[in-house]
Amino acid sequence: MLTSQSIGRRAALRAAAAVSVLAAPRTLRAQPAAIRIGILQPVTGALAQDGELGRLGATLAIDALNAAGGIKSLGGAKIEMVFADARSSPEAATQEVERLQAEGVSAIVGGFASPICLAASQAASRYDLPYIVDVGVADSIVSRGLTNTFRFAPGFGSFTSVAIANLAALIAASGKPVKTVVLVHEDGLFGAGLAKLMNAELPKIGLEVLETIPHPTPSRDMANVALRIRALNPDLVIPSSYYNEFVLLARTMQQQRIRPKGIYAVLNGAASNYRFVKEFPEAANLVMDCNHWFNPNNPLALTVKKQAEAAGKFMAYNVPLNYSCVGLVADAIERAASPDRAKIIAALNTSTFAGHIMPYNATKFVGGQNQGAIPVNLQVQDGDIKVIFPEAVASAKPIFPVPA
Amino acid sequence: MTLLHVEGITKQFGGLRAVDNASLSVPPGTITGLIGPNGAGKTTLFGVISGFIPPTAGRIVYNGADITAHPPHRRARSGIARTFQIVQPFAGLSVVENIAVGAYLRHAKRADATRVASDIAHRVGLGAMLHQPASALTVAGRKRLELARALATAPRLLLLDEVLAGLNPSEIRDIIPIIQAIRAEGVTILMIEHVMQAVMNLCEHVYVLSQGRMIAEGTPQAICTDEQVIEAYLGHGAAGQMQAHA
Amino acid sequence: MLEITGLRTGYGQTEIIRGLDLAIAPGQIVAVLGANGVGKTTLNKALSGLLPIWSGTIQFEGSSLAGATPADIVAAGLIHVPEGRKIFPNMSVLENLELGSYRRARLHRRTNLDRAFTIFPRLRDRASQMAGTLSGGEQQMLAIGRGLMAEPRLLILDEPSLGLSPLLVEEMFTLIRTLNQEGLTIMLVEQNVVQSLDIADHATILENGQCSIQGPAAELAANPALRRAYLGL
Amino acid sequence: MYTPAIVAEAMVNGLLTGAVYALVALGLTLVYGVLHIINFAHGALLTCAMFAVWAASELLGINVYLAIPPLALIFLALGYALQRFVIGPASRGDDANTLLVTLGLSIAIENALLAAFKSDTRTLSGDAAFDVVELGPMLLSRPRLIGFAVALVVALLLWALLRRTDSGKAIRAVAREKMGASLMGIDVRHIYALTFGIGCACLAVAAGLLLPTFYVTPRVGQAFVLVAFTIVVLGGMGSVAGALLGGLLIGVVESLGGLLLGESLGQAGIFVIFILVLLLRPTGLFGARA
Amino acid sequence: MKISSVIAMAAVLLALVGVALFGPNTAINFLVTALIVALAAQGWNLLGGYCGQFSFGHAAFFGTGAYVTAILQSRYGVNAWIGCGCGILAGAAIGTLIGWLSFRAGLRGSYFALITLAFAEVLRIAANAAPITGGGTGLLLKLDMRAANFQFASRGTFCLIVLACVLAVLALTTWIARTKRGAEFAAVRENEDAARALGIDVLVTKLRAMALSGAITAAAGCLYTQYFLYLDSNIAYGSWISVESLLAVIVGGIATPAGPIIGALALHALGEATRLLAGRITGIDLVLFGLILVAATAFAPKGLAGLWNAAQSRRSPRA
Repeated sequence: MLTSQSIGRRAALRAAAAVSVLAAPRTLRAQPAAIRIGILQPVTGALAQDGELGRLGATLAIDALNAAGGIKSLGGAKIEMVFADARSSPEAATQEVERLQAEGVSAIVGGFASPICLAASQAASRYDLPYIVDVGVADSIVSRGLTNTFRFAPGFGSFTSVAIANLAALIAASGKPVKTVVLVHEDGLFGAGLAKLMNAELPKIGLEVLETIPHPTPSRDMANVALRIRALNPDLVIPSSYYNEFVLLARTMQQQRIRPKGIYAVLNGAASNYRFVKEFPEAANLVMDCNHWFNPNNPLALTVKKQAEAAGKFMAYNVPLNYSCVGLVADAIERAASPDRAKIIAALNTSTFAGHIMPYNATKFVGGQNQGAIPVNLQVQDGDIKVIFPEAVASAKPIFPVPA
Repeated sequence: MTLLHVEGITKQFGGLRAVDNASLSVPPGTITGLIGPNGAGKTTLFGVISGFIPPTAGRIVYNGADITAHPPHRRARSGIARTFQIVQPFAGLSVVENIAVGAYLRHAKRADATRVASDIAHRVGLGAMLHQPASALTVAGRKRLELARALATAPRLLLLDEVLAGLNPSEIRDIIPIIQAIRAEGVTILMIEHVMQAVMNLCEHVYVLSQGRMIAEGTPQAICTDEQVIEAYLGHGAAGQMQAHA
Repeated sequence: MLEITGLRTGYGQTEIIRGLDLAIAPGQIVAVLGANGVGKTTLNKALSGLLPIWSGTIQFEGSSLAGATPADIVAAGLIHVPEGRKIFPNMSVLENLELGSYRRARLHRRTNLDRAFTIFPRLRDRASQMAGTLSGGEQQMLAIGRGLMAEPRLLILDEPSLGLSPLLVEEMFTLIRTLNQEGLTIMLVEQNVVQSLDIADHATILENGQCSIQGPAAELAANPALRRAYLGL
Repeated sequence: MYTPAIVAEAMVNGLLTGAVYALVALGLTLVYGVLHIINFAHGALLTCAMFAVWAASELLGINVYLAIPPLALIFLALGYALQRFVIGPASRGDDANTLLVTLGLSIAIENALLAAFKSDTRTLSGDAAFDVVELGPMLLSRPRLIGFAVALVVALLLWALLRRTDSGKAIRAVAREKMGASLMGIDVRHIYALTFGIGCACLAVAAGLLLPTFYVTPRVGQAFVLVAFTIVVLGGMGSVAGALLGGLLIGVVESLGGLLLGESLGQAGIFVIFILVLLLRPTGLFGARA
Repeated sequence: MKISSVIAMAAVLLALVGVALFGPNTAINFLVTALIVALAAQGWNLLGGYCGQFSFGHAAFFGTGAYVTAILQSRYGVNAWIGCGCGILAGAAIGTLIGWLSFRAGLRGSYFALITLAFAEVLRIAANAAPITGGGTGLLLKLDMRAANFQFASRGTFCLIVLACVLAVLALTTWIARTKRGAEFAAVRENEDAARALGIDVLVTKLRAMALSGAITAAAGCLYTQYFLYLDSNIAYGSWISVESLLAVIVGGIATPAGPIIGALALHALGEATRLLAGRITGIDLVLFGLILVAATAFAPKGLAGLWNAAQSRRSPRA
């Protein structure tokens, strides 16, 4: 009898489930219209790796927001992602912005590369469509006076000043004389711009730039760059390149036994990348980077990290940045209590969002730039990426100079 | 008085002396022939006269002026037109368009050039094929086209490189009066020809080139009985045998 | 050995050979004569498979050559020494000769090389010289020697005397006669009428893509039509 | 500012790289010399070969250098089939058509690789690739030394093939005298396809030599093919020896240019050389004047 | 021209204007991009199709037009319309210069194609390094939507302007093909020696074609700049535009006035279609693209225009 009873209970459960399934459409119908948010990422072409990570961050954020009940001020409206592939080119991005506009999104998040962000935010501004830049660091993105464009993360200017300040602190703390620097940068948008700023700023903290070495992307060979570094024998090497080239450079330096007192990267594509750390632990060890990074002390950030790893990806900065940017938009819509673009823009302008997973203060936008954004310094230690600055969120002490 | 004077032209290709100190004169209003066995250097000499091949030595005087350094298109503008032994039609163009390219040299307007082109096409017997693509023409048709295109530039001196080769006797019979008519209009002609029958009929004066050298000149009749010429054509010992048979 | 009936062929749309008949018996030298542009070279190209046959038949030793590739024809033993020699200027004399036996008689390469060098001692002296640097006469020897390397059953010689000095022409014709006396069948395509008729058994005059006069060489030499065909007299 | 030792090391590095460049150029020049076509799919085929090497090494676990001989054979067959059944028939001997067909193939191959492998960068795992050999004050990369040696050996083998075998002689014969070759019973289409195949086999070898110190992405071939064009033009189009010398020269120029002028301008230097050679001496530095 | 062709062209034109006036922005955006490529391709067609000189480096002209326009505006405050005019002139100038250097050196066929490729690459590397082009940072034009500024609030207006440019070049090409200059182009394309013998200065003729081709393709670059308001060295001098302008012509029909337009529209439509069909697997669309190019060369050497003509003449065999 026990068996039949349990069967009976199971059947009852099944019936109940059926009822709830039948009832579901009614609940759905009662729900308010979903809010559509455009996620623009380059998932094909040269930047596909980064674009996929950005998409992952946005997806995780939207899932979390919807699971938490959607936009409450709009009666629990769900957030719907409209994905657009920027195909690694500004032109394609512009085209996709048009499509997102046609699909009636309330805001766009993403872009990743500065050229894409520049072109896409400009295209969106024709429609006063709020555009949240996830990564693009070029300062011109927010200095053009576009009222629709907001950048959550820090820009070039902020990165260089923080990177230099932290470097000065690092050198002071080490107590060792560090005088000479070689800059190695990719000759595209971000590397060249950064090198220019560094060249102006580094002498102010008493560092002599021995040489600025640009290289194209892709580069076939880093042997010459390494040779020049060897010839110059600087105390410090500051590289800013994309992933492939920095990996080539780091490995070539390792091979050529070039051991400066430190490799202090700024916004480098590889220096704070788990893949590099995992695949070439020796070359990566003790490399420092000033970059975007999540707050290692934020439990939500650690959850997101686990989720990303469960999805088979590394937790690069794209994930938490997009996660946070989507949260920022959702918060603005929540406060605007409307899918209306002008109201969302107004809400963003007065935003004091603190529910992100970056080591930032609450947001405060001035001219579209988040004043609360802070670059962090990282160092590869023991096969992991540790935050070494600012001290408030640091997870490890810097090791500098590199022990011989 | 000569229209064209070729003075001591030599052309060396690597180790090969294709033309060796050759000279000739073409008086205005005449048809002059240039004959010689295969590989004698006739076409090379033509190339030098029309400016396509720079000579190693010697000079070309046309209408009293030294034109040795002039590029081909400049010679064409000053009235020297040539045909090619290996016909060079503009294969992608129609017959009338081909000829019009020549006519544009003297007529800037499309309507004029086309009218001239179509007139000339009729004169050389291509009237029925005006709008056919040049690539669809037979060998005879292409030879006529070569001739028509050169004529369309309104030349004073016409250089004909074997316009009869590859034609059958009736085709040759058709074309000879056309050439005579061209001369009658005052165009001076220098022609390379293999078909001796035509040379005999057309030319007042003939030059014979063999192995790059001028070996004889004179009236066609005189040339035909010249021992050196017969040997050059029929081979060593031919003259003697011919004499024996005759 | 070779029998051509009603052959028509040409380039693109243009017919050059317009119904040609020709037969060659084993052991003969047959001279094919004619002025420039009558279709001699076109005929040779059709015979060696470089041009498709439009209509008519070519039988070589009893089998048809319709649709045969140049390689097939070489393999069958019909070797064509082309006008203008077409030797490989970037290769040594020895390599040129070796390639003569690329398709046929490869196993006899060594013996045939010796034979070629015996026939043309001058080639032996220049075995390692680049063929492009040879004189015209030497190049012609090389072309024939290369043809002989394939142990031809029938050898087509296209204008072998072209561009040679009179002395060399003499030498060339003597050589052709010698080769024939050693048993080689030869089709000799020439402009040099008198000397060709001197050594040929049989001759044919090509005019306008057809054979206008055919017959034993000695008869043709006396035929006034010959002189007319050439000089238009 | 640079010690002689460093300049010397840059030169040696250039020579080592140049030998592999030469191998890439060898295939291109051979195809040009014989078929008189410019193969715009050369870069894509190189990428293809590099992925093949990567797959053999990372997926099948075969040692890179052991993978080279079988891959060379596979690419020989692939190239043969490509010329015989695709490029030859589709272009019908017309220059412009060849250009379009090879361009189309290059687009198709590159993007098929993109679809199959995504745009991720792939490198060979393991640090063996970064072994060095100490030579006096110089630290030379072991894989590059191997690459240099193998490239020279392959060039030598190719030279022997062209000089010593009937097929090789037939290739040289077809290059200069197509009709004469036909009349010797050489099947020109076969020789064309064989030449193309050999060109592809060279690429497979080059891929195996490049990969240990480099990475592969679906567009990586482009980075090499322009250099290869420069080498081919420099050495004289169609000249095997020219390609070898040109490769070594370009390797050194690039390396010294990179050292003294910076990487970006060093690359521009290659194109400037390319343009100057085309304008001033289109037959190449080592070719005979036309 | 046959009636059916005229009707077909009028219908296409009407459809294009309809899209520009009433279509959704996505469609207009598609059309603008396709038409800019069509314009660049029209430039290629004049040189490659009509004059027979295959270039692999039309990016050199496109980029020069684009950069001159952008630099004059962003650095020197020159009016956008004037900037575009200068861009077009600069395209003609660079075309003449490259042509003068290469043709005087006697480069033809593959050699010419290679040297144009090299010139475009040198320009790309130089633009990436020079400060005036903004180096790798690129140039951004200020969004300022006024007609006086060659920027329009409505994408449709811009679309109509591009369409007008394309039609103007179509008319120009058709006209040139019927003049002495056109005959000279054709003669040089078909046979340089014969052209010379007929009194044509081949070098001058080729330079004319280069200048005109350069100007037209540069105009495409100017329009691109005005539309996207952003430029970097890879957009301006990247090989994509060299390849696309060549492909559009080949696919559409070489040396036909409408070929580049048909080709560019067809290629972009094909691109969109394959992207839809192939879903999000990157590259599959371009694989198809490449294979279609091979097939087109093998089976339709005269392009879509050739197919259309063949179909027309099949229908009316006596024409």
